[in-house]
Amino acid sequence: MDGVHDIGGTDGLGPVGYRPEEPLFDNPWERTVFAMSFPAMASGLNLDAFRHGIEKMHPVDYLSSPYYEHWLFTMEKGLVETGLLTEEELRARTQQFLDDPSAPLPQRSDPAAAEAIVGFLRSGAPARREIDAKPAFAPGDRVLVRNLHPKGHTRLAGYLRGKRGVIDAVHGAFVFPDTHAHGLGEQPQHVYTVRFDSVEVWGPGADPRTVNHFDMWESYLVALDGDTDDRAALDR
Amino acid sequence: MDGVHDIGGTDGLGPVGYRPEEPLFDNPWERTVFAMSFPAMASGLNLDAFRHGIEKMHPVDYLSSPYYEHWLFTMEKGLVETGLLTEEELRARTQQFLDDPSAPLPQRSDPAAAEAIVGFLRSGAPARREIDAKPAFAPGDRVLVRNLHPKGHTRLAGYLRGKRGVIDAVHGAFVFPDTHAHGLGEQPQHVYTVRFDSVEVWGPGADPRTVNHFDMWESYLVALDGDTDDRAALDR
Amino acid sequence: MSTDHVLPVRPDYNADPTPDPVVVARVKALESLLLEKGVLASETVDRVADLYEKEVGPRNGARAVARAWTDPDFKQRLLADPVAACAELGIGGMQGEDMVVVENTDEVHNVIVCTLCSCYPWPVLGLPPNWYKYPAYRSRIVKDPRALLRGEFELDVPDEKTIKVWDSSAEVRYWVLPQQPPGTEGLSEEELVELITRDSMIGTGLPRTPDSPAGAR
Amino acid sequence: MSTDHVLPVRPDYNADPTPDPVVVARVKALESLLLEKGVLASETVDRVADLYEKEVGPRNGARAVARAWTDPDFKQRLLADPVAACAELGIGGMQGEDMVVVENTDEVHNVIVCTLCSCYPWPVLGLPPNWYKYPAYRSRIVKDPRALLRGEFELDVPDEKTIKVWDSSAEVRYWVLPQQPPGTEGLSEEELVELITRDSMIGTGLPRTPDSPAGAR
Repeated sequence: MDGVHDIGGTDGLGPVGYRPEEPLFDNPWERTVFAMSFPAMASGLNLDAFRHGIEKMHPVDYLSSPYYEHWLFTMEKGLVETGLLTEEELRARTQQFLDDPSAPLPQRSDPAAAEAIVGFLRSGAPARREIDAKPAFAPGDRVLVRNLHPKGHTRLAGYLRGKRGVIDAVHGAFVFPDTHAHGLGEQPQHVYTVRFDSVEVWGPGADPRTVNHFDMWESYLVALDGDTDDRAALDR
Repeated sequence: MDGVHDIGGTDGLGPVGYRPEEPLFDNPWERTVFAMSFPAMASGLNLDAFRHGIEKMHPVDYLSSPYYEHWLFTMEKGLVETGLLTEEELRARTQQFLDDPSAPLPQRSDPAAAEAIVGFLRSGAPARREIDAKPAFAPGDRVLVRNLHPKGHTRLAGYLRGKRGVIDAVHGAFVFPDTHAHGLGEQPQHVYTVRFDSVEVWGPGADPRTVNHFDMWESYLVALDGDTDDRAALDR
Repeated sequence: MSTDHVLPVRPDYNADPTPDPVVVARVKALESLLLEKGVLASETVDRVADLYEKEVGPRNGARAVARAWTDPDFKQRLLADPVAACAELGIGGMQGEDMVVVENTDEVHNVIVCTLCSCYPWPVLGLPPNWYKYPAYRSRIVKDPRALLRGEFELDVPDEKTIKVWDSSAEVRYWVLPQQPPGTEGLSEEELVELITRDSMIGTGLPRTPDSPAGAR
Repeated sequence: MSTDHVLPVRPDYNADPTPDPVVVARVKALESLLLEKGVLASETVDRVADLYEKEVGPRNGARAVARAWTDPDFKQRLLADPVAACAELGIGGMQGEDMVVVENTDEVHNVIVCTLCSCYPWPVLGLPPNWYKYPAYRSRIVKDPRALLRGEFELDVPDEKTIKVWDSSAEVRYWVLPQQPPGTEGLSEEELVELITRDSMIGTGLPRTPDSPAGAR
């Protein structure tokens, strides 16, 4: 989807707000949301669906709420979609804690389960897959990014659609988020780093000594053979 | 600037909120803001600068505030820039009306001035200009929209940059907003309606029986001669 | 797929409009300063607002459409030079200095938008409704107009019919000449005016028929 | 031209963080339901948070960089296969399953971002700072990195130097091998670790020198 989360190149968002020192979590609730996300995902909400859930926040909420509220939002919606929770349960329970903020949490001690999550974080969860297909592109190949506007999840940023680049690196195959986020399978594809001239991306006023790099799944790209090139017209 | 005001094609903004019956102004303050804008502009804030001022709202404010708050914002900022007001005056006066919401407004009766504004609204303020240059394009010409990302005001929407279209109509020359908004003169250019195939604009999933039309100043466009066309690769 | 939960209307102008006191104070501050500096006269707000509240509105466009339906020569003039044709009816002014009228046919449905701000042909349609000015309509009508018209405007444009979207990005103002509803051929110009809705000239609706409910779009 | 008035930081995480009571209640509701349904254990929140609060952070990346500065063979391995090289130091895990280390040189300055969300190499840098995750940095660093680094990070990358921006859009995590500051050649690996800041591995800063103030980025 062409959401505001796809923010690369948007002007007018104000200062970055660099803070020289900051705690890892500004509030205890953020710490809880971060940590809960791993068991929540292990219960059946995959990372791509988790990311897509955040993209479905209203743009005003997306741009104005604290970061971990995004994670809370996608867990609430996602775990209702997986069937683990119901909206009604969440609503009723939230009201209960609003009415009595100091109500105790249920106790469910299971140190081994906690340790298993930590082990999972230490070892990681690779999205790399072995596939039979050979990569379609090699370093140095010229490519054009397809003008795709899927209604669902995609990792193809708007600022690069329709732009010409060069294959910078070939990474092997990875789970394809555009299907995986929607329960349509992993359908792994080769992933490439593509490099882009800044003027190609941002037009004639761009700083010529900057280079944009972006990782692309194979189906985001088409080959450019170099013979025909009407977009050279753009450079005139 | 590539602001969120340039909203064509953005997903996730929710329902349109159609209201079968609505008053022209939901609140008296909106009525005042609307009406004040004409004398405010007549005092030296041109329409293009007025529009650009709205684009400089923070995206969260732009997307969440009532429409006429946009007009209020751009008048406050713009009339400080033209030198008519100072920020300090506005701040102090606002505080005064916050402290005493029923404080009376100054009286300055001038029925002729009010009538002059109404006359101005009845007759209009054309942005059309006569220029010597002949139009570079004629109906049926194929054109490519330049990939321009000016830092300031522009009327070239993001969803059409880099896209191929066909000249649909030639309108004559009009004041160029990209310069006029910034006090760089009217610099009038020919304006064209360009039509775009929806698949060219929105990619392979688009409704093939829709056509996008958009009015373009001449410097937004380059000619396509039809011989070389590497973007045909996009259609494969 | 991407909207399977219900998003709120933003800004929610359907809700009880309780003015923000800070905004109200800012407006009074600006108004009082403009009065003091001689830019604004005390009569201006009411005179200007009256113009659009009482005089300039979609009835102007409806008059032009009804005339076009009943007078083929006027229709030709309206399509060829809308500014001059409207002037014949005493219609014109700010935000209508340059206009183009796009005609609905059996093959083509037209709809207008301003994705960059809120451009609209004031002299013929008055001031735009809120939904026309807010982000949701502007974002969606240029990308998937058929689905939006079906989903939110109860307007079914058949798949075979081409939808032309006119994004008013320069100073040309577009509006739609709708098709005359079948069965209304015998009506007078005055009767036809009553059938021509604002939405039918935006392209988000069709004219009423004599047996439509009064509130129909 | 387009930012000549001061915009607020949004979200304003610099302001006194007073938690929204509704959000706090929503978190407790979710936590309590996950506990009841056997998805969450009471110990999990503290154990998981502890891992990133006490163990996994930018000191890991600093250890790898200091090793690379002092051991040319390790540097080659780090650039050729960062996952394996980091494993030598006991560093690895979630969000670092596939990594690429990009080396700063006299000709090239590298900087990382995730425009679509907040991807970041957790095993070497820990969890990302707020500014890295919020829209302003993500929107600007891909478009005009030199001006942003100068304007908001006090980092002047000379005009002649190429800036390479790495937008982590897939599951490959990028991080920067900064250049060793001149005059630090005689320092030990342990002393060098103290100079290597988080920002120098993001590309929004440079390593400290022995005489930088302690709080330098």
